[in-house]
Amino acid sequence: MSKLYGVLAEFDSPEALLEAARAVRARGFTRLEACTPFPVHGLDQALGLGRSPLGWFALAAAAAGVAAALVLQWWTGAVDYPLVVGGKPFFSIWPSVPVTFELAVLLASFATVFGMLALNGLPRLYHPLFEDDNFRRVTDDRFVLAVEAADPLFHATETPALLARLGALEVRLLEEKA
Amino acid sequence: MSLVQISDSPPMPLETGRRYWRSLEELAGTPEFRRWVEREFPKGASELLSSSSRRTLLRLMAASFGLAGLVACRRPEEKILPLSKGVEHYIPGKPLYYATAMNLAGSVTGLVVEAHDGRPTKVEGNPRHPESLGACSAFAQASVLSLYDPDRSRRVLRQGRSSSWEEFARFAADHFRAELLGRGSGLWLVAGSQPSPSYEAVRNHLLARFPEARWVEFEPVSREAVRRGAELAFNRRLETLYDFGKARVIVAFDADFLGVDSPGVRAIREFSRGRAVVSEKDSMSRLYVAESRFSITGAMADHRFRVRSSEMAGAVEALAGALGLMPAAAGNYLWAEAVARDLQAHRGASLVLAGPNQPPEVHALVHLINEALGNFGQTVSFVAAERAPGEASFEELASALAAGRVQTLIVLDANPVFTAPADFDFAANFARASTTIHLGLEADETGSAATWHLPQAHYLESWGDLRTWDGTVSIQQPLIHPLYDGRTPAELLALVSGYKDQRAYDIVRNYWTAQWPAQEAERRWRKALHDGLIEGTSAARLVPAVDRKRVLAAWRPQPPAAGLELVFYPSPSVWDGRFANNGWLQEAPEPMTKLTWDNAALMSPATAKKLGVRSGDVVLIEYEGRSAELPVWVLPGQTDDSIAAALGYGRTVCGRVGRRVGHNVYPLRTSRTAGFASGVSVRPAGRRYRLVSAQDHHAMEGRPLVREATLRYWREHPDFARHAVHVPELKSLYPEHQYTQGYQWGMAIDLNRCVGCNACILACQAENNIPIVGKREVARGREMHWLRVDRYFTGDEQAPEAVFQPVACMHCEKAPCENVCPVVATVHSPEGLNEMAYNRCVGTRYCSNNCPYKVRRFNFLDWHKGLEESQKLVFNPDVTVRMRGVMEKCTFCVQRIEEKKIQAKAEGRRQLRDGEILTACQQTCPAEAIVFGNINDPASRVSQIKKQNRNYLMLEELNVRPRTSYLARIRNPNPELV
Amino acid sequence: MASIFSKSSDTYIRIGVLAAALGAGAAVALAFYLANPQVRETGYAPLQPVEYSHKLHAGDLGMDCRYCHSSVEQAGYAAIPATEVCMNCHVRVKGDSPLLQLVRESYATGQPIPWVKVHSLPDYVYFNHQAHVAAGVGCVSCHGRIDQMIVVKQVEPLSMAWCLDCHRNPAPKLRPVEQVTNMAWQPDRDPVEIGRQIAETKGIAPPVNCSGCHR
Amino acid sequence: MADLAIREPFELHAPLIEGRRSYREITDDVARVVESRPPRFWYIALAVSGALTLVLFAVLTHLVRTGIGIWGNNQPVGWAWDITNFVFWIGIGHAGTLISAILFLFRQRWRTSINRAAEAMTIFAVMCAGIFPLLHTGRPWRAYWLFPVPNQDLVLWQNFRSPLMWDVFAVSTYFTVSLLFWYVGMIPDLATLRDRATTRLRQIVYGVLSLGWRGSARHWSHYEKAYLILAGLSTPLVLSVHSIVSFDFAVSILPGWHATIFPPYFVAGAIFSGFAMVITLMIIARKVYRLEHLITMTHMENMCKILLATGTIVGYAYAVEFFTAFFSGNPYERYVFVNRVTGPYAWAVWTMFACNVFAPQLFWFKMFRRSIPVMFAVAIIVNVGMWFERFNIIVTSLHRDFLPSSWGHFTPTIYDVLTFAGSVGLFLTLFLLFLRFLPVIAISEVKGVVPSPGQGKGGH
Repeated sequence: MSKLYGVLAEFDSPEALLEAARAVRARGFTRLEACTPFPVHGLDQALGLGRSPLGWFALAAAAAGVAAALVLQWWTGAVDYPLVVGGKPFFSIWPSVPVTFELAVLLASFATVFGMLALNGLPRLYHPLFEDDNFRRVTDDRFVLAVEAADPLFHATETPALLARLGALEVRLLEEKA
Repeated sequence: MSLVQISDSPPMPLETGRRYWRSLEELAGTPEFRRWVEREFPKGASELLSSSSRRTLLRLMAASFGLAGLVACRRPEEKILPLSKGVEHYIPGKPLYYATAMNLAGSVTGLVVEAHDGRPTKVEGNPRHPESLGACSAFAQASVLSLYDPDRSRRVLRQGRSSSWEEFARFAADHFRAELLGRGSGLWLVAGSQPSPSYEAVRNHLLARFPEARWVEFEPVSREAVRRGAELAFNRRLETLYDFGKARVIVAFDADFLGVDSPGVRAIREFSRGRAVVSEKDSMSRLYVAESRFSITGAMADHRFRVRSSEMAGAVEALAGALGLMPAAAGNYLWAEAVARDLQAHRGASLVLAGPNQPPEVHALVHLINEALGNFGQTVSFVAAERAPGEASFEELASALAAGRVQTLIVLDANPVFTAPADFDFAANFARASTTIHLGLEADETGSAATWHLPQAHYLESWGDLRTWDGTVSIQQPLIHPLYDGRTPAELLALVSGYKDQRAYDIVRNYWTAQWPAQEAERRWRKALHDGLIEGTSAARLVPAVDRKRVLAAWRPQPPAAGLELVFYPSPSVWDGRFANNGWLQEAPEPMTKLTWDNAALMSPATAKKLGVRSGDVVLIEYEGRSAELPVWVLPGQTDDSIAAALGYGRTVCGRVGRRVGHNVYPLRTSRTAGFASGVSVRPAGRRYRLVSAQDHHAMEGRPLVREATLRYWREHPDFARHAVHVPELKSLYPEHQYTQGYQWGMAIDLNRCVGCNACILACQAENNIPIVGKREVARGREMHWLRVDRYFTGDEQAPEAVFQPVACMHCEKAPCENVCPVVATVHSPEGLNEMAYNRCVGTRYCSNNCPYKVRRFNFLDWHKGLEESQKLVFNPDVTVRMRGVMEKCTFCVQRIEEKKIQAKAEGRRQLRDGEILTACQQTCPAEAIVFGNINDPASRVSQIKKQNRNYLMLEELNVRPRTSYLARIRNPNPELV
Repeated sequence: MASIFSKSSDTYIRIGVLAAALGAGAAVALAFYLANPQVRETGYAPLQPVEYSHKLHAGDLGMDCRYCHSSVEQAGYAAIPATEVCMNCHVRVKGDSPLLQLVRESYATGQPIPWVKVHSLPDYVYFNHQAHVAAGVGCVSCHGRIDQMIVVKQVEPLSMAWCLDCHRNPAPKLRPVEQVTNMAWQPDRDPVEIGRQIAETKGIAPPVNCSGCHR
Repeated sequence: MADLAIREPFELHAPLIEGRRSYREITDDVARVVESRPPRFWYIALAVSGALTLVLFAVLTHLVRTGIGIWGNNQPVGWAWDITNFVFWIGIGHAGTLISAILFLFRQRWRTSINRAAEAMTIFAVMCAGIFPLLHTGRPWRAYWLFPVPNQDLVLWQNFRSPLMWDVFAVSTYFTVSLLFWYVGMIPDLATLRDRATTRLRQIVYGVLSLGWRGSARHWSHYEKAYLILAGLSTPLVLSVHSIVSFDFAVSILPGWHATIFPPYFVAGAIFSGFAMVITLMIIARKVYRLEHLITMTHMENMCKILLATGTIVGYAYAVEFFTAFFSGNPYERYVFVNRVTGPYAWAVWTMFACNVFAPQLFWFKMFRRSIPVMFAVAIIVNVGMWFERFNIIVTSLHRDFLPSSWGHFTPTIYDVLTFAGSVGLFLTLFLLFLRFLPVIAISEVKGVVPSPGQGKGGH
């Protein structure tokens, strides 16, 4: 027993997809998914996506890195087992700079990458869209706009028709396995 | 009698190495186990297993923890084997010190030897002994290694087949019957020089029993020429003694009295005391040296005249002439007049001497000069030296052998087959004697050719007594039971002559107690053992008169010899060859050339140019139809047309260390040319040979490393040493670390006293378990000496001066090595030591790269691989044996510092006494050039010395604040000659 | 053809990742536990060739440690006694006990008794009994209640960290020298206070730098 | 901001991709490389480099069992080929991240065809570099002491004043970040390979690696942000890494090492050597896999320009080094530089000058910039020269420092040679495997720069 996931519209150029997306959005559809082989400028605005908060993630992580590095170098060198090395102070900021910087960059990078994956809900090996046989061309030369059945304005016959009107090469309903 | 007991009881290490895993009892130390160990620890467990005997398996465990994960049940089981019966005076783990004495070619040095759990590990000088005065030579320092040498002769050999002392005893009982030997004609004994009263008593007993037996004292390198010179001058046999301390002006003709002429150390100590200066107001002695070979004595000279040995007589004659002692023109020795005036100005406080390689006539003339200068009884004195009854010369022995008149030949502690003058063809004739008996430390060239070879006891295994040059007798007591069943020469003679006492202990004890009143005997004996010498044995000093006519009559003015001359000298490393199997000495750089593991034909740049050769070219040297090949080493300062070659190399029947090391020059040395041979022919052999010098570069490149000045200049510029380099005001980014609490260790090295004799290097090696690496690795620049003596040439290449500079870790207060170590394996102690924690080191070598003095040493390979058990016994248990892959360096002998601190605490003292701690190098330094102590105590000697105006820091401008400072060298040239 | 991965595959993957993470964490924890000297080193109690009971001698009979371990005050090692020392008493006491067979043989033949070492340190560590006894560190501090052990057992890790604890703060472990061998010392006053006074008077400042113990 | 990748570069004249290629064609061009059987060349190359890699492992085993002594290192030359190789490889490892990050920030769209391979190269080079700091230690089994892991019985920590500790952090961070950067960049292309996959195995492998990428607008939005941040982080990182490597020398007191110019000098050198290596590899790759229309002459020419620029900077750095040495008036410093050009290792120094300063000057001329053979030759020469640069800095400075008494000489052993050759083998092996199994060119990025079928110009 399978239920309807939504309707897929295929386009062959970023421009066509972009216009369709704008039009559909203008009609008030909200549960939309647009998939493209490469980033298409303006698509996120067209679909009304917010700006990515990743920058803040990275900043926080970098700060944590700085703190961790400084504490590590100060505590190990000046607190836990202070040893006289070359007559130098047990802790000083100057020699601590490189390690501090590196640790900041490291943690920031981790935050960025794993943050990105998390925000994108990846890894997610299964997705209803993958059920569609032609969908795999989306990583090649196809531009797909999907309207989910869960969208309040969705209509099993009119929505496909609408998309066809918007210049889709092909419009299909997609069943989702339960 | 504790000392006896100890010496007779075998060495008993506290804990021994039977080891196995608790979970695998039955595997106990089996080969399988060892193989498993090798597998388990890729770094090669061999190095782990090759640490000092008592501390082995824990390393293994450390490794297994590090590598194979941590499982408690793999805890190894170690055994502790306590003595079954206690031993008096012996506390396990506490070293014991015994006084004894060492004899090298008749030169006797009194020693104090440190023993750990029955193993002698370190030799020091005996301060009470007149020849030692607390110092000792490189040879003495290295002698402990020879003791444990696994290549030493281990058993009695008969015709090269294994035999036993019992068998020899049976043979001797039969062979030395009066019926057989009669009055002993045909019995010859040839022995290395061993001035020992009890031994002589046994010898005389034997000679009395066999009146016609002949006794030959043979040393390839001896002072015989000096004695013969005295004989010529005084009509009697005398030993000549010099006092270099009293002498204000010294003139040495081919006399390397600081070096190989006197294997002892008294000369250096006296001389350096005569040179000691504190302030520019002080005066110091002046040294003139006329020599062919550039010796360390020449390096210390204020004036060095390059004179060929074969023309030395002319130089002496010129001086005598200048002194008006004989009608002789100064000739081309323009300096003679000035030197004569200087000598005249110091009558009774001057000293003229000639080297033992000069003929008796020269020595006689020198005696005449000294007498004329009123030096007799002042700087020159004499003691009687009597011959053995029936003493014959080696030459007589040689001819008797050749004539087949020798039936039985006993060779005691000598190796004539290798060292005999070439013209005697000794090796060939040796076999003509029907029975040859050889007693020696190794089954050497002679031992392997003899009918009987008998293992000799090492001096550290022997009871005996030894007389030093001034007559003082020391008791020689063993520190360890003979490892290889060796016996002393006295014991052998006692055996073959049926002397009343057979054991060395009885021989020496009874000899002396017989001399003393019975009730005194015991006390005196104990005192002698304790002090290391017998009171009242020093001989009377004689001041005979020179028979002037005889001397001048004997004088033959030498015409300047044509062609090249070849000068023979004993190697400062292997002496006459007897130390060839001693790795420490082989690797010790020869002081002037810095060559290791080799001898060479030393020649001046000009001579090399003339011969068309350069260092490393092999030359064929021919003399009287005999020839030898030698690699060339160009040594600036050698006299032109004079080639010097060290004896003792090229041993063929020798242990693994010394076999075929270097080139044998004995084939060129005849009975008449023992000192030098003139008119040798030299031509390139067209081969090259790799000579390895521990120092590749010999100029200071204009860098103020060793700072020196003339006495006059110093007086005009008292602070010259400090101002030799401009040190700008040095600012630090950081607050200075304050080293003001408690002890602050520091060192000062007086370059004006150091003569570059290598004793410190060997002392350091023995104290700190420093491995040797062999010629190949030295060539790679991987020698491990913590302390090295840098030698630089200054002045022009033809007649350069040389300076020595001992360099060890400077313990910089701002140590650059510490900053760069990623794992804090080298850090600073509160007492200002630059510490090296081997067990923390991962071996990045960054510290060594960043050390401006390059004093750090890295274990590039496992230098202890394949050590035999006996060789491990020499290790100092107070110092970790370093494993492969870690850095090491001088620690200022921190083990000695800690020991003394613990001792002081135990005695309830809060403060150590100044001078209580001696570093190994300082303790043995014959020149007293090294002073160590607490620089935080303004009263300490080192602080006082560092206050002197000659005090300077090497590379001070780097602002690393070294704790070791140097005192600038002062030369005292004759104003007339500059 | 349909999706490469079934719907459930994501669940599997997430579970897998979670499990791996937990596993790794557990492994690290275990490693740390085993690496802990307290775990690794203590509790070693090998059987000795002679069934010698410290409890009997030091405990019940109240013999002083130094009667046998006589070198402890003069030397780095607290030497294992020579067989002679055992025989001093055992010629009279229990002269024929079968337990002492090996001891009597050793005394007769001079062959040492192969005691098994219990407290051992790496070869690059130079522990000195003399120094610690002179300072007033009780035997019990490192060896535990030997006087209650029939078979001697290692109770302290003898690790560098453990040594440093005391070297950094010696006072709690210091006692009057005459009390050093007293296993059950109970001072009337605060022991730390006593320790501090001893440290004062003797000027005890244990080294925490490398060459204090490594040479 | 999200469209940074597809903004027209100002100075770009020639089209980046030759011929009007459709998306499908681009996908095919790149995917073909991993989907079709590799050419014979690939097998031969892999055999050779694989053999060298085995040699490397053999030598390293021998090294760990026997000791550093098998190399020629000695006193005073405590570091020799080991650290030379380390700096050499780290240097090469700088081009990739530079291209990906810095050119990205500078809107250099031409980077798109080469960044993927360059990044791969970076990672492999850093892996080769990593071998040496680890195994040049005398006791590698103790090398974990270089990391601040809590230690229960030693209770000792690290010395963070030591440049070697900085190295540990810099290199490991650089490796990790480069790896992330590379992988993140590959996710969309892995998805492409997944969707084109014909066999189940490939589907699963690429499927897992691409983490279920669907190229949805949300994906792309976060993705581009992440990519931008990573680029922003990598830029200072890449500069810091070689600066820190240069601290190993600059922070010491050794004449010839103790120089403030080292950080910029090393970075320039790194970029220089890195680009030389990229050129070398690209020339081969584009030829073998017929990617000339994607990796065009324009790309090659641009890289030649960079080579020329950095080469000249390096030459300037050499000049400054000498000048400061003489201007300082420090006799030790002066001696080191006199010794460099006249001493026993003068030949190495002159080799370095010839290779690094003079050879690249050819690229002033367009004909050479556009001639593959010349380019290839110069690139190789520069690689050689840069190895010698490190050799000169390390060995000639060490072999004669303050005290003439301890001056020495370094002669490499066969094991020195084999270790280096082996590391080259490892590098090439990894690169060949990369060519075989991963998208050599950033497909999605390239698509972003070709004209869209929709209207005349691409992406817009």
